[in-house]
Amino acid sequence: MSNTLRPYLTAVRSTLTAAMCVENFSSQVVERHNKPEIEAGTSKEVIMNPLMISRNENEQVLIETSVNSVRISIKIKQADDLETILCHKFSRFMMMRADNFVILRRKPVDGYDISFLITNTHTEQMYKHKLVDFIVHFMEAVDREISEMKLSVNKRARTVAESYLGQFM
Amino acid sequence: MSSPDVHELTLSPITAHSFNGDRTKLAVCPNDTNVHIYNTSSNNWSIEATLKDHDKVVTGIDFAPNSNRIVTCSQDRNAYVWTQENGVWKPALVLLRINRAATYVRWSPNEDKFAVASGARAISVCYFDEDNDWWGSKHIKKPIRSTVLSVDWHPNNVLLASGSADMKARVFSAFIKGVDKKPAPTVWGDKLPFNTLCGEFQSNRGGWVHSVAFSPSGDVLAFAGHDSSINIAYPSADGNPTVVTVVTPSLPYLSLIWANDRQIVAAGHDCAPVLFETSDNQDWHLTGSLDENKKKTSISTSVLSRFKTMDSRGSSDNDTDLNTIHQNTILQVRPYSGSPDQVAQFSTAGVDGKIVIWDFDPSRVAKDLSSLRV
Amino acid sequence: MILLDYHNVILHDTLSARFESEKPEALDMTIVDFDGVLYHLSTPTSKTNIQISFKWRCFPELINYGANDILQREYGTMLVTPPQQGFDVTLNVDLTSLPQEAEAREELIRKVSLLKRNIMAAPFERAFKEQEQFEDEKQANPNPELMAVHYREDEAIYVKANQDRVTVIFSTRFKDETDRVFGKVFLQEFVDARKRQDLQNAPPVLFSTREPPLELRHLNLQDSEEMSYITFVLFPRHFAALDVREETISRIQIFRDYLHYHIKCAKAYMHTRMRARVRDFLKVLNRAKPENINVEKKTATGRTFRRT
Amino acid sequence: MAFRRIDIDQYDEDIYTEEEILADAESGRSIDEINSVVDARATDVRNLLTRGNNSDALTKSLEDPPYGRNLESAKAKNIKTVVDVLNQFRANDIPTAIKGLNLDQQDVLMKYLYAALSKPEQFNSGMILNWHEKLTEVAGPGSIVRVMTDKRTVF
Repeated sequence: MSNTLRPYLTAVRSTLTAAMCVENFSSQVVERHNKPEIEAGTSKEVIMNPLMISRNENEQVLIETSVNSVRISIKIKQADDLETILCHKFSRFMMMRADNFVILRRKPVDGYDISFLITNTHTEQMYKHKLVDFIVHFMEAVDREISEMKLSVNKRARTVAESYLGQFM
Repeated sequence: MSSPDVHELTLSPITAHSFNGDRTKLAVCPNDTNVHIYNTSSNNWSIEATLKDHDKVVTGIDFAPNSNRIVTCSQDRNAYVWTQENGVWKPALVLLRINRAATYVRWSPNEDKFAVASGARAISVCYFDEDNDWWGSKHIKKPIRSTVLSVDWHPNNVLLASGSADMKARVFSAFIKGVDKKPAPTVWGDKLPFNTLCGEFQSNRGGWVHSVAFSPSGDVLAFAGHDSSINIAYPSADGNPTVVTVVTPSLPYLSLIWANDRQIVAAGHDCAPVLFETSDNQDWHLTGSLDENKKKTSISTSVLSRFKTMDSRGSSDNDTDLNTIHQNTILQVRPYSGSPDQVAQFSTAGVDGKIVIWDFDPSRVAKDLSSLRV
Repeated sequence: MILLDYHNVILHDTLSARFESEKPEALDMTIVDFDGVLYHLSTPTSKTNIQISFKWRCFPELINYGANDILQREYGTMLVTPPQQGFDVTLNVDLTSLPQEAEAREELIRKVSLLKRNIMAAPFERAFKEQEQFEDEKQANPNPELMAVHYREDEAIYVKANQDRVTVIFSTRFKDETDRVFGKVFLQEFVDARKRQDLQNAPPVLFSTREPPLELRHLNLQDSEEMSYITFVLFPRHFAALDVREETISRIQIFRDYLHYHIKCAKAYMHTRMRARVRDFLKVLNRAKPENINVEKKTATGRTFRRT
Repeated sequence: MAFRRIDIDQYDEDIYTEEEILADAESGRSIDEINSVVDARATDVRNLLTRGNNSDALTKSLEDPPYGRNLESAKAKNIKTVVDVLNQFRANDIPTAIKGLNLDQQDVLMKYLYAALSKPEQFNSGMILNWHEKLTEVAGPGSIVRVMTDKRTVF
C-alpha cells in the first residue's frame, strides 16, 4: 500500500501550491471587516470549487479555497480502536496548542480529524512553499507517529503480560 | 544601474507603489495605514515624508506624473488627494460615497479625474467639483456583481476598464459632463454617456479578474484572471468581440502591463515577471520569464547562527530561498521608463517587501519555466 | 520497574527508620495505599509504642471470609483490641522489645507492611482450602459460595472454588475511552501470552467487556461500557505447595493495580512522545518564517539594524 | 425574537448568488439531451476500447463534458466513462497519453481526476494519483487552479 503514499503526498503538494494563491480581501458584506471568506461563506463568488484528494476511503484531504483563505482538512488513517484513540488524542493535543501553530484551526471540519486555516496574513508573513512543506510533512509524520505509538503500546502490553504471567512458572 | 535593481524596503508586503513623473520620488504602502514617500534620486533611497490619514490598510496609490498630486485609497472606505504645499503633503478627502473597502485607484491620463474601485461592487469616478471646492464622485454600478479589483484608463480619458471578482472584465464610459469634451469615436463605440457598458469579457474557465490593461492604442484590452490565464480582447463593431485566451501552466497572475503593442508583461503568484508575445495579434503565447532564476550562492553562516536555526527549525540548512528575485508573490507591475507604447523599464512590488526595477529586455528571457520553484 | 511490590513501601521504610534510630520520637502520619487503603501511624501512649491502624472499605466482607483467623495467625499479640476509633485493625509495635537479630527485625517490618495483602488473602485461602476438599476423597464435598470483595467503588474481586480449580474474577472500570481501548490491548495480550510455549503453565486468562461472565450472571450486575471482567483460572499447581500458594495470592491481588499502573505508564509515554512530535512540527513550521540572521536590515525609517 | 434569526444577507439584492454563478456557467442544453450525449459517448468509448484504441478513447471520453446543475446522473456516468479509459493504460504509457492531449483536454482531464479522487469508495485512488502526478508535470499547477476556478464542474 505504501507505494500510493508518495503520489498521494505529491498530489497534496501540487494542489496546495495551486490553492495557496490568496490575497488581502476586505469583506463585501460587513463594513470595515476583513475575514477569511472560506469561513464566512457569505460571498459565493470568491469561493472556489473545493478539491478532495484521497489515498483510499480512510485517508483524505479536503482543500477549500477562497480569495483570501484556504482551509485544509485531513482525515487520518485509523485502522482500529487504538489508532482512532491515538489519532484523536494527537489532534486534540495539537489543537490545544493552536496558538503556537497559528495555521491550525481549533476545531476540525465535520468528518475530518484536523483542519488548518491559512489566510493571506500567513502567506504574507511566511514562505508559501514552506507552508506547503509543513502540511505535507505533517501528514507524513502523523501517520508514522501513530503507527509507532501503536507499536509501542502493543509492545509494552506484551511485555507487561508476559512478565506477570511468567512469574507463575 | 544594474538590472534588475532591487530595493528591499520592508519585510511586509508592499500593497501599492507609484513613482512620480521624473522618478525621483516613490510612494509605497508597507501593508499598514501609512504611505511612505521615498526620495529615490540617489541610489540610497530614504523616506522623506509619511502620509498618515488612513486608518485601515492602504490599497491603492497613484502619483500623477504632471500635476504631482498623489491619490491614495484604503480599506477604510476613503480616498485622499494629497498636494504638496511648501514641502508638506496636505490631504483632501474625496467624497467616494461607498460603504466598503476601496481596492484600487488610478488617475486618468489628463489627471483631471480618477477612478476608485471598491468592495461596494462599484467604481467611483471622481472629479474636482469647482462649485463646492471638493472632490466629488459618480458611481458606476451596473452590472458589477462583486468587488472591483482593478481599473485602467483608456488613453482618451473617457473609457475605463475594470476587472472584478465576478469573473468579468468590463469597459465602461466614465464620461463626466463639464470635465470631458465629447470624445472621438473608438472601437468601443461612439455614444458614450456615463456608465455605458462598452464591453464585457470573461474567461470561461472562471476566476476573478485581477488586472486589466488597455493596449497603448486603447483598442485592445488585456486582462489576467485567477485561472492562470491572460486574455486579450479585441472589440468589433458587430458586437462579437474576439477574445484570445492564453492558458499557462503557472500560478495566477495578479498584474499586467503592455510593454508595447505586441508584448505584455505579467506577474503574480509565481514571483517572477513573465513575457507574453504575439506576432500577428492572434498567436499570443507565453514566451518565458524575465527573471533569470539565478541560483543564489549561499552565504556562509556562523556556528552560532547554525545552532540557532537547528534549535528553531530542526534543520541546519536555511535553504528557504526561491530562485527568483522576488521571494513572494508580486502584487503589482508598473511601467518605469520609456513611453506607453514602448516601455523600457518596469517596476514590480511584492509581498516580500521589495521594489525591483527591471530593464525590459526580451532577449534575456528564461524559457525554462519549470525552474520556477514555487 | 515492570513488576510492583506486594508490600507498602512507605510503611516499610518508615518502620525501618524507626527501628534503626537511637532516639524514639513521636509519630503521627497517614499513609494511603492502592484501592483506598488508609494507614495511620501514631505513638499515642509512649514514643516507643508505635500503633499502626488500618482501614479499608471491604473489611467487613473480608471478616466474613476469615480475615480474623489470618490476623490472629500472622500478628497474634500485636493486635490491639478494640482497634483505634474509626479504623478496622490496629497493630502495636513495642520498640523496646524488638528482636535483636537484623533478620528477625526485617521479618517483622515486612509482616507489618504486608498487612493489606494478608487481610485480602482471606477469600483466597478459603477458596484454596475448599478446592482441596474436592480433591481429598476422604472429605465431603463442600458447597463453596461466590466470595465477593468490593474493594473499590464499582470494582470487585470474586473468588470461587470449583471441582478442579479456583476462579478469580476481577471487575474493573475504565473511566474514559482511552483507558478502555488501552485496557483492551493489554488484556488481549494477557489472553494471548499463554500461547507462548514457556508460559503454558500460567493460569489461563479470559476477559470480556461490558457483559459479566457466566459465573456472575446471577448477581444481576448492570451492563456498562466502562466495565471489563477478567477471569483467572487457578489450578491446583498454582496453590498446592505452600510457598507457591503464598506467591499466587500476592500476585493475583496486585493484578488490578499492575494493569492500571501500566496503562498509566503507556499514556504518560504517549504524552511525552506527542510533546516531542509537536515540538518537531513547530520547528518545521518555523522554517516557513523568513528569518535573516545577522543580516543588516533597513527599517522603514531608513535606519539600519542588526537582528540577533 | 424570530426576526433576529433572519439571515438578512439574503435580502441584499446586490449579492451574487451561487444559483446565478452556476446558471452563468450552463450550456443551455436540456437534461435529456445531455443524458443522451453522455450515453452515446459511453458506447463510443467502449467500442474504441474493445478495438484497443486507448488514445482515441481517451480524447473521445474528454469531449464535451456535461456541465451545469441537476445533472448528477449524467456527470456520474461520464466520470465512470473517463475512469474506465484511464484504467486501460499501463503506468508507463501515461506520459505519452498526456502528451497527446491539447491544453483544453488536459484541463478537462484534470477535472475528472479530481472528480474521481473525491470518490475513493468507487475508484482506485492509486491509479488516479499516478495520472495526477504525470499530468501535473505537464500541465503545471495552473491546470489545478483552473479546476478550482472553473464553475463548469464535472461532479
